[in-house]
Order: sequence, then C-alpha cells, then structure tokens
Amino acid sequence: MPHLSRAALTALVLATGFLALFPLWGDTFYIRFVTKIMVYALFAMSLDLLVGYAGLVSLGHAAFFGIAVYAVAGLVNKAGVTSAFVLLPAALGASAMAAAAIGWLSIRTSGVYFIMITLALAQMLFYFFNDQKYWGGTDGMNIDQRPTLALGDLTLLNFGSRLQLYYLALACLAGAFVLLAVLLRSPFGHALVGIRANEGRMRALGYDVQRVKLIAFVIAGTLAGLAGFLEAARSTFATPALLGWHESGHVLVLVILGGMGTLYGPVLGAFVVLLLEDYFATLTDRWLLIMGVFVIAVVMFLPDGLAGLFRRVASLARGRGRSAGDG
Amino acid sequence: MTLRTRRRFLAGAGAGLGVAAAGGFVPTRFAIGQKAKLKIGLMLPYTGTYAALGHNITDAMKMRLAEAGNKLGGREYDIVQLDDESAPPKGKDNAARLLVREKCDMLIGTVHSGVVLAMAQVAKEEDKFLVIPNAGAVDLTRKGCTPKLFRTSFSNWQPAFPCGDVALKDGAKTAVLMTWNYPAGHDSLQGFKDSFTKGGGKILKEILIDFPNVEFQAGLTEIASLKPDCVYVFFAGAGALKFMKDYEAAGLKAKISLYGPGFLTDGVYREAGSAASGIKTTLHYADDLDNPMNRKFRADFKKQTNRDCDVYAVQGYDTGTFLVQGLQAVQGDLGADKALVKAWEASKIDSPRGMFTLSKSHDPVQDIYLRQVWGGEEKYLGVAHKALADPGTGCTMA
Amino acid sequence: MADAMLETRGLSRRFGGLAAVQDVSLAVARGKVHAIVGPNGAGKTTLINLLSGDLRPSDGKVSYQGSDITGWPAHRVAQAGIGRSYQKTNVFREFTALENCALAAEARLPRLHLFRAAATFRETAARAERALALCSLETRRETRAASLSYGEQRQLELAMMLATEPQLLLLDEPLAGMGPEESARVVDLLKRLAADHTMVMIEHDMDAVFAIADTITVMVNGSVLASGAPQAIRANREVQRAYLGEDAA
Amino acid sequence: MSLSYFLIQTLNGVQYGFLLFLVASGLTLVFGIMGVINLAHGAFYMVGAYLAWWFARATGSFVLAVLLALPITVLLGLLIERFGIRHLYARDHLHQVLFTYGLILILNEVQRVVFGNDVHGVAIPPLLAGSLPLTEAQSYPIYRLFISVACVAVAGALYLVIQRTRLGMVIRAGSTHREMVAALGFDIGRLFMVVFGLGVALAAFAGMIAAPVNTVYPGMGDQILIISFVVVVIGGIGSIKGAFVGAMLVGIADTYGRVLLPTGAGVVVYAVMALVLLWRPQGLFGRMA
Repeated sequence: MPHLSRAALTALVLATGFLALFPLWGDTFYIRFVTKIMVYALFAMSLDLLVGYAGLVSLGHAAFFGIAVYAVAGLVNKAGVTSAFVLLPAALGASAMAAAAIGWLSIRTSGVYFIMITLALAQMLFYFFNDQKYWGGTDGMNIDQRPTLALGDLTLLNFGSRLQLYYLALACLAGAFVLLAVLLRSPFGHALVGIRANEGRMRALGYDVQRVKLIAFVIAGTLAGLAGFLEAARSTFATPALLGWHESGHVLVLVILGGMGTLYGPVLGAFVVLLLEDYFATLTDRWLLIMGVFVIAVVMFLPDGLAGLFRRVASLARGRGRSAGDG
Repeated sequence: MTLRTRRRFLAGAGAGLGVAAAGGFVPTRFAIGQKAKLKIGLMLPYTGTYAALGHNITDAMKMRLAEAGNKLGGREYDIVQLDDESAPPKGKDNAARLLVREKCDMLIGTVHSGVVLAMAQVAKEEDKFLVIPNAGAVDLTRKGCTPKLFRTSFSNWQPAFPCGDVALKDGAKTAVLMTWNYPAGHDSLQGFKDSFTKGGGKILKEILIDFPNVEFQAGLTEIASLKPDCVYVFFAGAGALKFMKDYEAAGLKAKISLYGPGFLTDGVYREAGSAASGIKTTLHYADDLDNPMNRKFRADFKKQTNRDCDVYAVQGYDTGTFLVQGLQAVQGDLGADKALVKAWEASKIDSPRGMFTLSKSHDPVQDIYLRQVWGGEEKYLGVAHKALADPGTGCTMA
Repeated sequence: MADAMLETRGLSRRFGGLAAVQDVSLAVARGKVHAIVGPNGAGKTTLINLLSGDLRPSDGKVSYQGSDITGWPAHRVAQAGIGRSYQKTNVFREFTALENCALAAEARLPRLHLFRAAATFRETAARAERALALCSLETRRETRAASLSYGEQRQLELAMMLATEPQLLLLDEPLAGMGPEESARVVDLLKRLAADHTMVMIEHDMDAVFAIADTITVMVNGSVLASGAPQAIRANREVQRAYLGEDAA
Repeated sequence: MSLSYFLIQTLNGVQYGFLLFLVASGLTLVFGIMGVINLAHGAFYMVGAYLAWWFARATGSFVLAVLLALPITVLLGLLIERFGIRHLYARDHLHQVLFTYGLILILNEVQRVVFGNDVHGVAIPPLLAGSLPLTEAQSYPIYRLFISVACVAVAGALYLVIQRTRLGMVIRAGSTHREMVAALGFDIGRLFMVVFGLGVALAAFAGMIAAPVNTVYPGMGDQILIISFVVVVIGGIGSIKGAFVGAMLVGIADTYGRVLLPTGAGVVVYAVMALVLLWRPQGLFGRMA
C-alpha cells in the first residue's frame, strides 16, 4: 500500500516552496504558463486516482473537466452570475453529476470495455456542446466576465489578477494533493488499491466493489471539475475541444508519463510534458511528430514513468543492502 | 535582425520570400520612450487542415509589406509568427504568448473563428489592436465589436446574402438549406435566408449535419423528397468536395440547381470535376476579376511562392495594405490609437478584389461577385451586390 | 432442520447445457462442520460459489439464518457473516501479511470511511492481529504475501477470512497442496475454529474430513449422492462404490 | 413522407453500416484475439486511403492502386507490430492505448509531411461510375452499391474463415489461452502477427474503397475511429457478429437521427450505445469481461 518516503516528502516540500516563490522572479508570461501547468497537474492527479489507484483506465476524463468550464460559461454568460460562491459549487456539481451518470454506466464493465465506454460516453457530451448553437457550437465561447469572490464590499480574491490566480491554482493543487493523500490512507483508499489488485477477493471479503469504484469515479470527476473551474477562471474560454477525446488522451499521457499510482507523478508529468511541448513547438511546426515519438519511447522504455525512474535512482542511491532482504 | 523560431520569429517582411530585409534605420521621433521597432504578432494556422490558408495569407501579406519597403509608417518591424494549430483551447494561451511574452504591439489572425474569439478577448484585455485576415464569424463584429478590432476579409453573412437574390433571379421560389451544424454555417444560411425570403422565396427546410461529418446521404434523400427549386449549402474543403460529388451522384445536380458561397468551389472545383460544373457561387473575390491589380498580384504571387493565388492570399495582401496605410497615417505610432482607429475606419483599400472601405463595425464594405464553374474554370459572371456591408447588428463600440 | 444456519433447497446451476450443480438441498446445522466431498468435477466448488454469491443459481433457494439470500451479490453475502476461502490461494501478493488481514478486517467497518486514516481504527487493527495470531503468522506480519511459503499463504488465506469475523465459513480445500506437517497444523486450527464457527468445507483429505466433520455430504456429477454422519457415510455402500471405493478398502 | 423516402433512408443507413462494419471488424478482431486496443486503427484507414489516392493518381487505375496500396499498408502494420506492439502484449492495456495514441500523432503528422494538407478526390472507376434512378428526383450511385457488395463479400469471407478454419476456432473461442492455441497448432506470436495484419488490412481496405465517395483528407482516421469504437462497444468487444449488428444499428440510427433530430445528430449514436449498455453492459454479443 502507498507510503510516502522521507525523500519524497522532502522533495515535495521543496517543490511546493519553489512554486510558492516562483512569482518573485518569474515574468508575467511564465506566471500564466505555470498556472496553466498547475491546472493540468490537478486534472492529471484526479485521473490518477482512477488509473493509478483504482485501476480504472478512463479515456473520457476530459468530459468532467470541460463540463465544469461550460457550467461556468453558462452561468456567467446566460445568467449573469459571477460570484464564485455560486460558480464553484455549480461547476463541481455539474462535473460530479456527469461523473455519477457516466460512472454508473461504465463501472459495470472493466478493463478494455471500460476504456472504450468512457471514451464513447465522453464523446457524447462532446457532441452535445459541439452541436448546440446555444453553447457556441464548434467555435466555443468567451466567458464574458471573470468570477468574483467577495463578502459584501470586501474582495477576497481578484480573479483578474494573474498572481492571485496563480496562488489559487497552487492552493487547489496542494489541497487536492492533501485530500487525495488522506483518502488513500482511509479504508476507502485501501479498498481502492485492493480492488485494483484483486477485485473478486475484495468482493468475497465483503466490499461493495461497484460502490467503491463509483465513489472513486465521482471524486475523480469532481476534482477534474475543480481543474475545469480554474481553467474557466484562467482562460475565460469554453470550447468543445476541452471535452474531446484528444484532451482525454493528452491528460492520460501526463499521468502515465509522470508515473501513475503516485500522487506526485501526474504533477511531474504535467510539468515535463507541457514544458516539453512548449519547447518542441519552438523547434518545429512538426512538434506533434516529436511528441508522438516521445510518447512511444516512454511507453517502451519507461513503463513506470518518471516517478519510476526516480524511484529506481533513489533505491540505487540507498544501496543494495535492503533490497536483498525479503525479495 | 535576429531570426528566431517558434513557431518561428520571422524578422522583417522579406524572410521566406527572398526579399531583402530592411536596414537598421530608426526614426528619431521614436528614439525616446518608444521602442525602435514595431512588433507584430501573426497568429495563423501553419499545420493542420487550414495550413494552406495560413501560408497564403502570411506570404501575401509579407509581399505587400515588402512592396512598401519593409517599413510601416517609416518604422521597422519584426513579425513574430506563431502556429495556432486551429486549436481553440490554445487560442488564449497563444495570443497571450504573443502579447505578453513577446510583447507584440498588435495581433493579426486568424482562420478559425473559435480561435479568433479567444484572441479577441486577450487583445481586448491587453488593449491591443487585432486585425482579422480571414475568420468570418458574424458575432466578432456584431455584438463582439470593439474599437480596436478590424476585419479585412468578410463576414460569413456577406457572401451569402446576395446569393438569395441570385437564386430568385434564376427563377427559384423554394429552397432547401444545408450546412454543417456550426456557427459559420448558421451565419451563412442566415444571409441567404434574409434575401431569399425578403424576395418572396420560401425555405422548405434547413438540414444540419454534425460537424465535421461528411456523410450526406440522409440529407440528399431529404432534398430529393422535398423537391425544392434550389439548394443552398455552406461547406468548405473536404466537405465541399464530397458534397458536390454526392450531390451529382444522387442525380440531384441535373434537376435542382445548387448555390453556395464561393468557399464551396474554391480550391476544390478541379478535384470535383463535373460535379462542380455549372454551380453558381457568390464571393468577395473571383480569380478572373478583370482589373490590373488582380492580374499583377496573381502573377507576382505565383512567382514568389510558386503557388496559385486564391481569395485567402488576397485577404492577406489586403491586410498588408491595411497595415501600411493605417500606420502611414500615424507615422508608425501604434500608441496613437485614437488616430489610428480613425484612419483605419476611413480606409480605402485598393485590392485585387476591387476597392473596398470599412463599415462602422469595422468590416469591409465590398462588392460581392457572382461566379460559375464552367469548363474546368471558375468564371466571373458579374457583380451580385455592389458595396455590401454586414448589418453589424448589435455593435455598439462600447 | 430447526437449527439450520444455512439451508439450500433445490439449488441448481447450469452452464449452457451442462448442469454443474443439480437440485442440491442441504442443511448446515449451527456450530457444526459440514464437509462436502466428491470426485473432481462433482460441482463442489460451484456449490461453494453459489453459496458465497460469486455465482447466481439457475434455480433453487439459499437461506441463511432464516432469511432468503438467493441471488445476493457476493459482498452482501460476506457482509451477512459468511466468509470464504479459496482453493487456489487468493491473497494480495504485493501487500504484507498484516496488510492483507487489515484489508479484510476493514471490510467489516459499518460504513465506508473516506477521510479517517485506516490506522486509527483500533478495533479493526486488533482484529487483523488476532486473525494473524490465530493462524500462527504473527512473526511474518511484515512479510510480503508473495514471499511467504506456500503453506503460509494458505494460512494467510484463512487468516484473511477470519479477520472479517464471519459466523459461517466456506472453506474450499483448505489443505490443498500442503505437506503433512502444515496439514496437521491447519487441521488443528480448523478444530479450534469449529468450537465457535459453523463451517462448510470441501476437502479431499479424507482423514482430515473424518477427523473434523460432523456431517458429510457426498456429491457426484452435480448431485447429492448421500448425506449424513461420518459413520453413516463410511458405511454407505453406494458411496463406497461410487467414490470411497479405494480409500475404504 | 412517402414509403420510398423511408426505404431510401434505410438504404442509406444500411450502406453506411456496411462501411462501418468493415472498419469495426478489424478493430474488434484485434481486440478479441490479442486483447489489444488499437487506437491507431483509424490511422491505418487513413494511410490506406491516402496510398490509394496517390497510386490511383500515379497509375491512373483505382484497382491497381488498391492492389499496390493494400500490401504496403499491411507491411507497415506488421513492422509496427514487430517492433512495437509485440513488446507490449504482456503489459497493461493502458500501455497499448498510449502506444497507439502516440502512433496516431506520428502517422497524422507523417501524412501531412508526405501528402500535404489538401483534400483530394479519388475518381470512381469508370465501370462503376453512374447512378441508378430510384425515384423521379433521386438516383443512387452505383459505386455506393458496389461498396455494400464488397463489404458483404468481406463479411462473408470473414464468416467462412471464422466458421471453417482452425484460425476461426481460435477466434470463436475468443481466447488467448496458450495451451489451446498451441493445441490447434498455432505459434502464438505468429497468430498475433496474422491477426494484427488482418486488422490493418480491413481498416486500410475500408479506407481505400471508401475513398472515391468520402474524399481523402487529413484527420479522416480520427473520425472513423471513434464511431468504430461505438460500433464495437455496442456489438460486444471481440465479436464479429456483434460488429455487424452494431454497425447496422449505428448506420441506421445515425441516418434517422440526422433526419429526425437535426441539431442532436451527433449525440444520437452515443445515446443508442448508452441504451444498449444499460441493457447489456457487455454489448449485444459480448462475453462478460
């Protein structure tokens, strides 16, 4: 069962500290860019709960990300609501409900069926937004105003400020990390890991496997919704592509490349992949080609992702004394 | 001038076209408190489905800037070029990259309406000019219009509107409309509907196909059973080619005349062969427009790029003219934004498509031409509507 | 039978055209050990799977402590107090012995806790430790299940079941593949468990069966051939002919 | 509307269904036998179509183009199997999904580099050009009927292979039990190669034969891939029969969805899929996972 080693914990604290201090020297553009990376890190982390811990490979996770963006867009543009006190619960609620519905249908299957069904059901949501004139169709729509967060006249958070948005994203990322860490240490988390290892045995022990999976699916969807809310606040733009299967595939790449089944892996994956994409794009217009080669190389040679690479390096550094012990 | 790439930074106008870049002259006026060079962010698709459009717009615009001596209002400039991949989710980030990271003074772009929506908002937030060399979504210059947003191409409504009159004149009383279920399609159908119903025509049905599906059979069967006098469609690229072929194969072409905006046939009528033959379309450009400027431009463009000129190249060229004239008026000072808005609003652009001016909502007021594919060529038939402006409904320039 | 803890009536299960279990009616008395014997392919494991809810019966009824549990899903059957062990060792190989038992013990928490650390449930942890101790695995508690010897894995299999504190045990060949020494240890454990559990046990080791069982049911070809006290079964000629032939000779 | 209208719409749906079957059968076959989800299936469809277009232009003969392009695409598929996918059989589905996702990115870009971004039409072979009049207003292109005939032929051939050959026995068993495969005299590695090659061939052939009516354009593989997934899920993953029924269902639902629910056409087939799954989570002819 998952434990955080001391070294990993130190690395985490250092990384968080670095991110907290980054705006001191990072220029405006990179503050924006790192905000985006953190949103995707959160998004990837939510998927990892399914893929890495519950063993549920969802190829439709972007649906929950995108639906939160559209929930914000709808409320702001169509109803004039801007208060985050309404927008945030609405975004999370929309994602949670979509996740409950899609999850309920999908978890009745497993393995490869699950992959295909999540993919197809998410496409259904994609087409819904893609086809409806009301939601801006294929063009998508700008979100007319940024969310506001105020108590009376007191503005608690200015969503228009890139800096405050940056720290909001950082706080959400850290918060989600802690939340997931807590979940994974609870009996629920143990159940999840047990289900991935041996579903039938868990049933015989008395676990309602479907229920545990559905709860995990809804939590993951809701966290993706949180990422979606931040994306809406950050980009103020809603487009059907956010729900599409390419987006789902992309976030899966972040998770696997970073290392699934660890909480920090997806974060690592988001930083590495998004920065690399940005770098490749400066090299050539054919950067997707490089990205494809890169993805394949990772699958072939780094099946445990970057986190696995780190673990291997760390265990080498620790010496061989222990590993000889009990195999 | 340094040459960097991200998406390649092309310095000056000439690079890539073999035109010598301008030297290092800095007008004294800007020596203090002003950057010496203008920086223009060019965001267009250089990969993906719309890549050809992006390249034609870019190259033609640079051609025009080179003709003006690679100076804008006497100032040198750098062009920062960025591939938008026609990906709306990346629109905001890419626009921010140009305006915030590269500190561009203005933005030009792009083809995909969804991406422009995103760009427009970033440009507004950063209070920078945006010139649109293609995307025709009507909302951009209607309820989304802002003082610093200009379009040098067309609105989707524009080429469609005269088509209704053309169909009426040809004797059609009833029509079936068909398009992809997406904003450009809706805009275009509306244009046709406005004129066709005003002239007494009747729309029997609007058939929508989910974008970008190209399975048209169900729609064609419906058309056959409704038996309208004419059909108006908005499709482009792969869809347009396939639609024309399917329309012919379904035996409809001989019985029910097909109309569309020029995008239906442009670029694909040769591939379509007999399926395109005889189809009448309306557009703000025609290949064989008989004016000296068009003839010269087409020859020059072919020579410089070894590609055939098309309406997108013309729009790129005109965007160049637009920049040259406007910045001339303010002597290269993009900071003089009130004056520049005024100058641009008063523009008279001498274009291969003929002279055009700008409307109150910053759209071209231009002639729309009637063309017909005939004998493997797209032929100019005449002016379908003189000096047509988009109604600009809902534009308040707040 | 008045004091039947588990009862089946006309239980059948068909796979396609094949009847794996046919019209089985059993009554397992409270506090007794009920052994099911029979040649391979007699439908014994299928029967256990029907009782545990891993399979749905095609026909017939299962009642447990007076309530009808026919067609209940496996987890609900387990929650009701019926634990099972598997013929093929079925433990979480990557977890330690203690983690295996803890996972089992946590299955009995009255509700699924999401936010409280599992380690803070004292009673659950104690239950896991007790189960380990009962199966003499306390010295191996921190060892990965995959690194345990085969016999130890079999014991862990039992320990996991016990950690869920079931009242009725469904044991599918608990002695399968064990050496004589390990066997003796497990038989000893089963005897101790028999004191306060009801058991349904499939076993091929007839010495063990006769040593532990209060009732024996003999299955052949999916049907019950005979059922009764060990002496009666031993004496049953039909059984001797059909199954015990060589052993009894 | 008239009876003939509905008949023709149904014909449209069936005809579309046949084409979907051709693509989906390869997808479901590869999964059923090898347990591999091949996201790049659509990419092979695209490669087949582009090669057919290119050879048709170069040789002037569509038939010759198909004969040339098919083996080349299959060879490409076999190379990818040999040097990539083969190493992932023992791994999680996840890695196969990711690998083939990477393949999509690569093949799409390579297509753009090699063939450019333009849309191309492929001429219908003269023998099959022309249309049959159905009603006074509408005719039906002969080539479309030919596609249906070709699809039926392929479906028939698949049926024979599955029912009559030892390979078919393995496919019907839908298993990769090594003992069984070995008992039937197959080398598992060889079997996988053959099946993957067959899957690629089906995708590529579908791309080629559809090219004259569908045109050839960048990204064409992505679109067909997703709809094929729906077909496979509805029919039951791994079942050829299911793929056939699923394809017909999707083809007809899509056609009528477009007629009856124009603004929700995209959603209709997915709604059908959701309904089927509610009823049978493993698809119409699928075995439980």
